Amino acid sequence: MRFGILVFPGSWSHQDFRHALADVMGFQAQEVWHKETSVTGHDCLILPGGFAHGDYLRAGAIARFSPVMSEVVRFAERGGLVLGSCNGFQILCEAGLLPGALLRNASLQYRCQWVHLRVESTATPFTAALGPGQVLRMPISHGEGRYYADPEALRRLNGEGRITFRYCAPDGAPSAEANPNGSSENIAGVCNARGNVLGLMPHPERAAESLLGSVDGRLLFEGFLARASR
Amino acid sequence: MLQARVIITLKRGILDPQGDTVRTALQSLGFDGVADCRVGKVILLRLTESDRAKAKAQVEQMCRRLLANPVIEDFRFELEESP
Amino acid sequence: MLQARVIITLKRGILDPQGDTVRTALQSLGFDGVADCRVGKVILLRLTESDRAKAKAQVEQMCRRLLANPVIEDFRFELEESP
Amino acid sequence: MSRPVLAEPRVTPEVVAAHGLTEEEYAAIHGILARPPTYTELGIFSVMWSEHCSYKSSRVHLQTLPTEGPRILQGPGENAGVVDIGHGLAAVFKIESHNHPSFIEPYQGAATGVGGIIRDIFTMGARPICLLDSLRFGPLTEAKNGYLFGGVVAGIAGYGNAVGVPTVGGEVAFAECYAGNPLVNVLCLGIARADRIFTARAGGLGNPVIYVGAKTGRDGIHGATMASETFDETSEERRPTVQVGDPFREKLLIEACLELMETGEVVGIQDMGAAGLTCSSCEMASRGGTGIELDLTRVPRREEGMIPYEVMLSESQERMLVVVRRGAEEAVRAIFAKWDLDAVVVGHVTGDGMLRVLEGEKVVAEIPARALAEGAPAYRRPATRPGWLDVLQKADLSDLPPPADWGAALAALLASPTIACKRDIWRQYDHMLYLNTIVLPGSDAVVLRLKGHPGGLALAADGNGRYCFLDPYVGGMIAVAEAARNVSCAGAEPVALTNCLNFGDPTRPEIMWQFAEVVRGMGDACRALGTPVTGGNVSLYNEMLGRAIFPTPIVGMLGLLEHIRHATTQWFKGAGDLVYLLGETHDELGGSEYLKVVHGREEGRPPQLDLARERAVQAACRAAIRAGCVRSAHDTSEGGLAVALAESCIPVEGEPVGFTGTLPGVLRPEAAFFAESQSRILLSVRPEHAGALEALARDHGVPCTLLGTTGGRTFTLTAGGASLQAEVAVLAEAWRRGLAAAAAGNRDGRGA
Ligand SMILES: Nc1ncnc2c1ncn2[C@@H]1O[C@H](COP(=O)(O)OP(=O)(O)O)[C@@H](O)[C@H]1O
Ligand SMILES: [Mg+2]
Repeated sequence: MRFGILVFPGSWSHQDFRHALADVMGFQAQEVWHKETSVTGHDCLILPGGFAHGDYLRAGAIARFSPVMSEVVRFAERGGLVLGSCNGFQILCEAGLLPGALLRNASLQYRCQWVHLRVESTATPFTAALGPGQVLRMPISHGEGRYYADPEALRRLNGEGRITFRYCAPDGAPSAEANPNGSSENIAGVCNARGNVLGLMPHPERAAESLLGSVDGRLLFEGFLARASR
Repeated sequence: MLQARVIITLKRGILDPQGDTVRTALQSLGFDGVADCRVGKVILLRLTESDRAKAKAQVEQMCRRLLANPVIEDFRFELEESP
Repeated sequence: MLQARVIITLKRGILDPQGDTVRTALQSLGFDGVADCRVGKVILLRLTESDRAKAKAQVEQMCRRLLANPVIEDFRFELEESP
Repeated sequence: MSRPVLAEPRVTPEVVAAHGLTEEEYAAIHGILARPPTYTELGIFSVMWSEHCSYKSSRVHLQTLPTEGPRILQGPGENAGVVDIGHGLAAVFKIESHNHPSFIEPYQGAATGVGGIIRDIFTMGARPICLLDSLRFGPLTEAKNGYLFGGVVAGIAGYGNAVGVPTVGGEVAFAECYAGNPLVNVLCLGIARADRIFTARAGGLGNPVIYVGAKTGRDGIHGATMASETFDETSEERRPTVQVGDPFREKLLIEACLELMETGEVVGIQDMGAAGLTCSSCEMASRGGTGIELDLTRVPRREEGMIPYEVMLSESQERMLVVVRRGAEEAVRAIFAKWDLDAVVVGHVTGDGMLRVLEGEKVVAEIPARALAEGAPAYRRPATRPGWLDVLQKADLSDLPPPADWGAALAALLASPTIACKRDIWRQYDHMLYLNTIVLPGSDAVVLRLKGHPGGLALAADGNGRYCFLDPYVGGMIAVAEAARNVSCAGAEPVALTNCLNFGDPTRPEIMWQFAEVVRGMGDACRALGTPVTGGNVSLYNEMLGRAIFPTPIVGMLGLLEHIRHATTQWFKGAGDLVYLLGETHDELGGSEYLKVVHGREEGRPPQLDLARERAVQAACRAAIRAGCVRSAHDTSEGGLAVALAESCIPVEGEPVGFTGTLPGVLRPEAAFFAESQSRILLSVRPEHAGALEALARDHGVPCTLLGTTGGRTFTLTAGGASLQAEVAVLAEAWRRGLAAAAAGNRDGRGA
């Protein structure tokens, strides 16, 4: 399994993803500069966290026009695996690969903290090995993570099982207090219709070593990889 | 020189916590005559194009492609002689 | 109902990194007719006051006391009939 | 669009005075040049000889601080200090203040402070990996202070988060004296290869001097130097402006500079901080024993009609000056182009020792670089102990009315903003990026693991202004001792420190005395604890309407962990552990938080400090941690023993753990509970390790008292015939919500 980790000007989680994927989990992982025009040689593309182009105007708005992004779209259309975390999620929404948008946190403040996530759907390879209702613990770190989609889109997402994660209390209840940013329906992550593109605000790469407090982030990668290598 | 004044606001129905916060803050300063408050962005563009119709078409395109996100935002703009 | 449209922009001479970045982004999308770009805030206030002169005085005060930071920002506003 | 070139104003005695230069200083400048300076030259001298750049009032005192040690690779004098941390790695760190800009515009003032200190670190070839912030504000009950506090924290978050350097810790305190003059000190630490440190030295005749980063505008040109009568119709436009930070550009600058350093072509590099192009060019030349010639027409500009004076003095952010080997110009340009940054050759290195500034063909300034960088006068200003100190120190604290309920007094202390949990602050900061933070903010010191190193670093920032106000010598010692103690509690050995000295107007003898005493105290503590000073920053003139802030030294302590398994936090780990106190409690309530919060008094003598005891207590704590018998370690500081015990009971999140115990002895209860006696550390251990701990303490000659046991839902501490009792849940609520409660109802406007 070969990971390509996109690097935009202003990205900052790419090193962390590389560490988690390569040094901790033992996969191949390579950085892909945003001006590249090819993404061949990778099985899964990661769009990492950060402030691409300073997140000026809107988070992800400028990054989605980076030269590499048209290749990412093509890669996704062919069924390639794409995961966007944090800023990467914002970019995927701006690029239209995922529905909805991410607005400024309801608190109007940046939030860096641990959250609990309930696995809502196993319709994407990233969660296929997890149980529905399973609770994961991971950090978030963002100022614009309030997920919004219009009521019609939300209905569709719910109906098609495309809401992948919801913020929840440690016991799995998606309460208002457990919602760190005011997201609609506590949504923390969604996937596309085909299930090969996943976006989430939390940082799985920050939950890959017990030294850092959780290894739940590894489950997103190790699950489907185990299947893929069978 | 022409200047476009683009105003981008959150669509109606989307929670605008910033607007609410400003309204509350105004209230606590004694300004209680504010029934509603919304906060948006203004983008001022000085254009090299001097033909109004062409400038209008250009700015419209800029808004659609980059400046506003149709999922969450509305935009409108005016052209004026740049100061 | 009256609505005030307050426009707050960075003072001239103050660096506007956001405006510069948006201009560069527009350029790389092929919009090369933008000589300058500044990004500011717009605040829409629906007022219960119906007397224009009084409303104007109120909004002026709101801007000075809260909405704009005189150290780095300029403001101006217009009153219009609220939609 | 070319503007007529403006004639430079004549240099008159008024203009000299407006530049803050004395007659003697002007005469010295005249002597150095052997002619009167031009207006541009006057401007250049005025900034380089300003207090901020020249340390003219503080230098004679700073020279007394110890700066050497086996681990020190670079002491004061470069952009940041460098410490050898083993395994081929070096820690590069420094602290800096941005007090005055943050008062004028809290968000941007704090943001640009963060940007500036980060540049100091990557200039040395290190990748910045963390920030700590030390903040002081007036009481949150005042709207204006709430506005400043909110703006500063948002500014640090806004810049630090976007630039991708996690803010992993800090400290904040509130007191009236900071209302008109908040303090914003930010520390940055980076990691470099120990054999590849870069310095700010210009070498190699003819080597190009390259300007990289943002364009130059009229940002931050010193207000006082812009006497209005010397300007024309454009003067409105020339007004000194607040600097706005651009963290995105800074991020690109970090990456581009680190990439450039990999090429081996860099000879010297320095950021453009205070006094911008002036400071960076003359310091590089002076340190390199060379000269630099600049052509200002090549400097990228953001605004029109800037005169040489303005270009040289501008403090526009996110700019660097680099000297590279001749012939490497193209390679430099290519790297910066990749990151969408400008890199422009603006001059070259010369052999004549002069800073020569040209505007095209015309020479607008020509000054010996060394005279600018190192030739500023050094003053031993008069220092006098103020008479009012006796009155304060002699305050009678022997007969304090006891509170109705000791438990309620403890809850009030825990809820006071200076002591309350600071989660509301740090959760606005990304504090996990780079996957190093293994002890998150909230404990005595933050602990970072280092990839490629078996151990890690512990960092803490500390400084109690009230102690320094009541006894600057003791306060100076305590600032160092407490920062070191925090690091020791985390399981690390304190190895070096950086410091930021925030004081009032140094031309007032009592302020100068405070300064001299604090520095003397710090120096003694540094020597006793073996922690040399690797650098720092001095911020003077922190006054509002003639009222100075408390003398406030902030110490940023670096600790080294041999192995990350030694990383220790302050929280009790469960029920049934024994809690010990290392050190002794005395009847020392002077300058305490208890006296302030419960009795509204800020007087008395601060707690005394025995440096030998301090050293032994910290060594014993570290030895116990290394021996594997410590479950938690927490030092006692503001609020004394009761607060420290309660803090150990209450994690930032999750269920608190109760405690029941007794402090034996004859002290009156308020002293037993709340005295802030120094050199004390609380350790919790499993019962089976009690013997080992007691033996270890004996070996170190340190008093070690069993206080009690963890567990249950209540907090009970008895001493001096009184009993302090409370539900831990109630204490937890007070501590966790204290800051928010104090700031509530306080978000209206700028409070102006
Ligand atoms: N302004 C701040 N920014 C980030 N962390 C902070 C800030 N203020 C306090 N903290 C964190 O809160 C904890 C307690 O700080 P403090 O009360 O100063 O501890 P101590 O009394 O042991 O020195 C520390 O972990 C510190 O890093
Ligand atoms: Mg402590």
